[in-house]
Amino acid sequence: MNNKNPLLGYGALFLAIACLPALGVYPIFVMKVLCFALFACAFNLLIGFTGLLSFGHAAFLGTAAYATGHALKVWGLPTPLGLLFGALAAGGVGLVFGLLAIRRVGIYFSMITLALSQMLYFVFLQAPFTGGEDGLQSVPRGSFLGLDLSSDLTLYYVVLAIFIGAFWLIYRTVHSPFGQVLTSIRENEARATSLGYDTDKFKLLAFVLSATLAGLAGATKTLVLGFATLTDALWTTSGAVILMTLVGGMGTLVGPMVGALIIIALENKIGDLGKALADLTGVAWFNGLGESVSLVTGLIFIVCVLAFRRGVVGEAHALWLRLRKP
Amino acid sequence: MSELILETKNLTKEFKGFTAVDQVNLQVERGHIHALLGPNGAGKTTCFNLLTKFLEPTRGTIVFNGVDITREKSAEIARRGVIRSFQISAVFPHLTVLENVRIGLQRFTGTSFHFWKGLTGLKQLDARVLALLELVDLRDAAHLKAGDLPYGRKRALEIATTMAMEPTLMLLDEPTQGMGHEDVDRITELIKRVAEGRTVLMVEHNMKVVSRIADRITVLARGAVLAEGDYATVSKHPAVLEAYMGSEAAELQGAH
Amino acid sequence: MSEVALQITDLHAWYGESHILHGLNLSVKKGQVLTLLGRNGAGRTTTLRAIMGLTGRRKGSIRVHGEETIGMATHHIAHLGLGYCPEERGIFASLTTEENLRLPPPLKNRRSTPMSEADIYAMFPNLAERKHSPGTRLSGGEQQMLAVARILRTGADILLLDEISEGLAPVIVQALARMITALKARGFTIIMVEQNFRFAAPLADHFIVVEHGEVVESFPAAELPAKQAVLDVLLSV
Amino acid sequence: QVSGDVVKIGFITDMSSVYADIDGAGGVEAIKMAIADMKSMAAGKKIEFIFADHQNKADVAASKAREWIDTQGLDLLIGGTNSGANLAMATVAAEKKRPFISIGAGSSALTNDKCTPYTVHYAYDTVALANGTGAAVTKGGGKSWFFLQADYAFGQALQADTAKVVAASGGKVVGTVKHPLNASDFSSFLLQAQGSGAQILGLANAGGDTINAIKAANEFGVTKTMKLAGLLMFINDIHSLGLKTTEGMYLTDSWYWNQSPEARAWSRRFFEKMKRMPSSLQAADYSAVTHYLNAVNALKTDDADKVLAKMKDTPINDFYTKGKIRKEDGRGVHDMFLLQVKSQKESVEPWDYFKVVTRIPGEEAFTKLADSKCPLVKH
Amino acid sequence: MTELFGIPLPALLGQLLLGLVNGSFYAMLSLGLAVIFGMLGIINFAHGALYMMGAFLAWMGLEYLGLNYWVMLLLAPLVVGVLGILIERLLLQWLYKLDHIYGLLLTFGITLVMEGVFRSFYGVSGQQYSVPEALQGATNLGFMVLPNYRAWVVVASITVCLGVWALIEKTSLGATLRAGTENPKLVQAFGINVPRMITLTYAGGVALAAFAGVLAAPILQVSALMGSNLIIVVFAVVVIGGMGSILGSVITGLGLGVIEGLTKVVYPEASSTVVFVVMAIVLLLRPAGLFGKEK
Ligand SMILES: Nc1ncnc2c1ncn2[C@@H]1O[C@H](COP(=O)(O)OP(=O)(O)OP(=O)(O)O)[C@@H](O)[C@H]1O
Ligand SMILES: Nc1ncnc2c1ncn2[C@@H]1O[C@H](COP(=O)(O)OP(=O)(O)OP(=O)(O)O)[C@@H](O)[C@H]1O
Ligand SMILES: [Mg+2]
Ligand SMILES: [Mg+2]
Repeated sequence: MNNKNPLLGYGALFLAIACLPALGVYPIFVMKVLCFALFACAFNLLIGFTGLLSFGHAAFLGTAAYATGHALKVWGLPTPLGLLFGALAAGGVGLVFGLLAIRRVGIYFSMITLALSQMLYFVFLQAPFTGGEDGLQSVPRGSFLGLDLSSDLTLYYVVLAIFIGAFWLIYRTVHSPFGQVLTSIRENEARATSLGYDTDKFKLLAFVLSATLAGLAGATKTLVLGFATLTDALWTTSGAVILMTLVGGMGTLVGPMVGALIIIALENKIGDLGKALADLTGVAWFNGLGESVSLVTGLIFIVCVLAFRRGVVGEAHALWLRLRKP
Repeated sequence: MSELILETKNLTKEFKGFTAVDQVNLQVERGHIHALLGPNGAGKTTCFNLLTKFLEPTRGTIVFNGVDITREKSAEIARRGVIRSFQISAVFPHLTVLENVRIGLQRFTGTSFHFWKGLTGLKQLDARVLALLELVDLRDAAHLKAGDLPYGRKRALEIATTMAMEPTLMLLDEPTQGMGHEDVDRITELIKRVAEGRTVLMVEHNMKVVSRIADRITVLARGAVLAEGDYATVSKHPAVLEAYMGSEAAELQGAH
Repeated sequence: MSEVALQITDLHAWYGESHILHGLNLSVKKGQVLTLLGRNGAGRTTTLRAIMGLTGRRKGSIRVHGEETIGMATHHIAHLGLGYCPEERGIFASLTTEENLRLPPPLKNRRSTPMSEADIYAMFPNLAERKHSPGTRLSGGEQQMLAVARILRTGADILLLDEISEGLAPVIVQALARMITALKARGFTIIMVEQNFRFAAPLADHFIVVEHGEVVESFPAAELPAKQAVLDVLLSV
Repeated sequence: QVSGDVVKIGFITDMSSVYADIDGAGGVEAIKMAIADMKSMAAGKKIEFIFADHQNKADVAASKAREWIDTQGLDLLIGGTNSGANLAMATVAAEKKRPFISIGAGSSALTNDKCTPYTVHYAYDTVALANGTGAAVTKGGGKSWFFLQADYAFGQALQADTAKVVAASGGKVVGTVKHPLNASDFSSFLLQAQGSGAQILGLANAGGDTINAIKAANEFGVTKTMKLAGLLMFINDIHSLGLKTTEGMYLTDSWYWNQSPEARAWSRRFFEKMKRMPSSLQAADYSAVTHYLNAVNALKTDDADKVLAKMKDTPINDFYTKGKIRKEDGRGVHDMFLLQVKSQKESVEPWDYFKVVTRIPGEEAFTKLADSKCPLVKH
Repeated sequence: MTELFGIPLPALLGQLLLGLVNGSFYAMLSLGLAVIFGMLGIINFAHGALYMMGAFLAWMGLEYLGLNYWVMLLLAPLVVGVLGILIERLLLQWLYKLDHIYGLLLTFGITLVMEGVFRSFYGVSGQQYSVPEALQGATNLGFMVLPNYRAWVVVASITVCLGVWALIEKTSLGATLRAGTENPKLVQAFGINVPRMITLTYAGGVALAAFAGVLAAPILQVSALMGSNLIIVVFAVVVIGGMGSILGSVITGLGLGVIEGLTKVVYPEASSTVVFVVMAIVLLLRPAGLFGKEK
């Protein structure tokens, strides 16, 4: 309500992202960040607007990654159909998970989604079409509505367009009649029920939507990187997406994007950072920082939970409000 | 028997061997304001929870408008027009006062699952919402966050939301609890007014309110019905005096 | 007998955001029985809970045997000699009657002689019979007895009793009344919240009427007949 | 002649996870030694070396490779452990037309059905391991086999390849039990193996699974009735398990530090730096980089196609091996060794773990061109 | 010979016994989780990491200090217990008022840090720890050869589980703990230091994990990642058992070990998934778990 037109802000943000390759930023890196940002946004749709913490979202990323990979590589489906197939497959898995998990809330929900995704992980590990440990390699990019995607730059804009489209859908969902009911369920489920809303159905739809969008992220990621691997479906990936959302700010629209950027950049650059720190401080231990991604990630987790529960964007927003007040 | 809008038969709820509601046969007449009284822990709120299926009855049946609703889910019962309020105030704290009421009205638009639609459709409801808020004197607070309201005002908001649903049967759990004197009077009047053409079942400890608006009273004690009748009958009932009103008959006279 | 056991000055208390007590004052002398009267929701239970440090935020002063307890942790407050019997009785479902009875540990600063288990079972024969059944399987009255009995064997000398006559059959209420008289004779200080005026009236040394979190009337038992009219207005249920 | 006026070598391997010991930091050191031995110059230009940890994630490996080629002008990509990561890197390298030498990957697919003109598979593959252990052990009298197989693509390939060889050498497979990846408990599977009455227990798994299986085999006394054959094992696994538990086991490897005076000499140098003896992969890292730099020096260019052609033309002849890189599919072909773990008594110095049982000629060990499914091979 | 599922009965019996060994670990770990969840309302994700630490402490004790298995079997749980006290006092205690989810997230972070630390010092390929002298060798039971150490694991863990169960269900400490779970504020009003009790409960729960870790050290490779693979299965066990039920978690742990063991014989490919399949079925039929209470 404070921002006169939030859409204008998002427009500027996307325009800036569109200009990045021209400024010499490595497009594949940005595309990867965009995919994870979409993944985090999808996850955030669930936690931020229903209060349900899924610890198994990697299952959807992985499902879609394999489904799209298989569709493009083995069936030779056109790229847009492949992406759609991946997203829908993830949505289907989401429906099954949701039916099982949605009846429980809080911590039970988290553990059940975690366990279900682990089950799916073992299925992927053994199923012939996933290529097991080797993953599904060399997925062709094909063309998108006549655009040849073999050029990184063309792909870049297609990915950006997909991201914007999905982001728009999320924005829409949040600001829709459905979003209103979701918010009310999160705020006071008993009251929403007493007003005649079948809260389980709403939560299930939110869950399936979130799974489908997470799937779209996974499908796009397969297209960008050309393969789908078990990592996509591993529980640590579920942990990573939680971290992204937490770092960026749960329940804010931009937060997960910022979080994804921070975490991916950290994963990629932490080695360099360690080397720089070692040079600066003369402590040789920092050289090994690159091998200690999990340690650093863990510390960030702890600090965020204890001190920055609102995340970067949430804290910044709060600060801005405080500065504006007097 | 079509005069009865709600009827329970041997409604019972046990919690691990403890019987909170014990063979209650409640009969609520259409158009009545029916009060449910009883000492703390008598099972009043539990009764409400059973009627709205927030709890599963251990035994017994619930008949609403001639239909057996014992097996239905909470939301279904609400859609039949049985809307309740809560003893501990139940608002959506981070939504505005206006949005709080609109959530209720929204159900009738049939767009609640439409995640691709904007909010413009809902804005059409705002006029009605504001009119409702006017009734409980919350119009000026329409754009405040519900969570920021004082306790008594939250109760008023809750009643406004309940009313917005145009319920056939309204279940109010201690609607005036936690309110100042003026608010109590206003809410009492309000309940009386909105009760026209519908039925109200309310739990209330404030005898002033009960004596003023209740057509019929059921007194519960230890989960079972202790007495039933209009105020005059019930307030003289010896068991009621003993278990609920306190033993001093003089106090009751004072309430008139 | 004139030593002050408990002194409350300008007490404010909150549950979350709702401000319940608005500057409440009272004081109880050692060996006295004080009864808090008031309508439902006036804040009497909250007063007792605030003494134990069980509300949300508290402000003001609460002195127990001269010691300031605002800012003290609940378990330390208890050890100053307080025994609390909550309104909802607080019988533990997963504990047997006996375990419930034995749950509160002996207090460090014992100011009264604790009653032995045998004494307690003698006083409440029902409990002896049901020693091994789960706490919440007891009847409401038995649960009430258990809740009171529980705090008699810790050595507490200030008892906070919240509506202990609630929901009990008259016989038991009479037993409780006898018990309170007995406890008073043993030198216990008792603060009672009561709805049941007939129960409270003959027991109390002093009455206080609470309304909207403040004390609106305070008078000794002797003035009770004179105050009857005022009470009728204040307590008109 | 040299792109970017610098010869840039990149190494991507597991530096922090399950395969970190067999290549990892030791591999980095080996490559640094190779570069240092060239005085950090090739074709008159400086040699630069970068490395990264792929954490056993194929996507990390591929993105890193792509990023280096796109933004750093990488000239040679070396792939450390993990087949999935290597397959992913091979795809990227082929797309970007850069030479890619895979050292630590086991998957024979790299030069078989997934071969590319830019892939060189240098040290070993599962086919060679199967041919080594499977054939040699069977011929040595281990006629009946029971397999303990990790239930995913790698384990399947290893088991299938070995089983074929066992059958071809006159042995027979009496049973196979599949276990899940990272199955911490093997007792149940071993009980089944014990019940089979086979002579040889073939371990078609890797890393922690192999190690835990061997531990449990000892505990349950399986080693008393059966001989163990590790189908994919390295000296580091023996080191961490100890000779007491592994005594008498068979395994196949491309190299052993104590196999020749040259090998010993180089290994001593390595030991100075790493405080442990090199694995065959670390030796292969050194050998491969040296072979590449020799080609660059000879041609005075780092042009990918020319250098690759030169590398395939020049025989490899160093302390690591004597062999060649097969022109058609990029398969490094050289001798393999069937090793047997010494008993504690036989071991005379630290890291003295193996007896060489047989030398298996490269032509027998690796996939024959005639059997290759590599599209680049004209039949 | 009598057969079941096409397997000779003695062999099946052997497999059941082995399942029990694994079940022992599930039982000990899920017991600790259940106790901690019951008192703190926190899903202790770090349980796996603390189990790993127990195993590592056993190894380090022998390697650096020459302390044998039996000493470490006592010492490691103590050390981990003290660490638990620190974790609870410094980190967890700030979270009780918040949603349970934050406890899960925080302990997840702790897990990553602990694994990261051990990984950066010891790598991941694992350390070797031998079976203590006294328990080496195996006993022929007729239908199978059971290593003495495995038998010890079953005995030790069942003893400990029953001990903990008795302590909690049969003593006044247990009564106090149970009361504290039901209504902490009232218990505090009786003069019991509930916060300290909570701290000690956490310490006790994680000490149990460390004990399991020491028991596991001689069987498995002691490595930084040994806990993270196990913990998810244990979570499933806890969900199946119904959270918070002490006896439920022990029985479910042992039972699932046996079921898993059977699966390894009948259809080994599914042995890593069977626990999750059981979980899905149980959730469909009894959303609160086998021993859980419906809310
Ligand atoms: N979920 C539950 N589990 C166990 N016991 C319960 C549960 N809900 C209510 N009870 C018990 O049932 C009894 C009736 O409770 P209820 O809330 O219906 O009382 P009430 O009549 O509404 O009292 P009040 O006037 O205090 O609101 C109480 O003793 C209460 O402790
Ligand atoms: N946990 C709580 N959170 C918020 N408000 C509360 C809470 N407990 C009590 N209140 C409110 O505080 C006010 C005073 O309550 P209190 O229980 O002290 O009343 P009382 O005088 O003891 O009346 P009763 O006869 O109901 O026991 C009431 O308005 C009540 O609704
Ligand atoms: Mg109630
Ligand atoms: Mg009260």
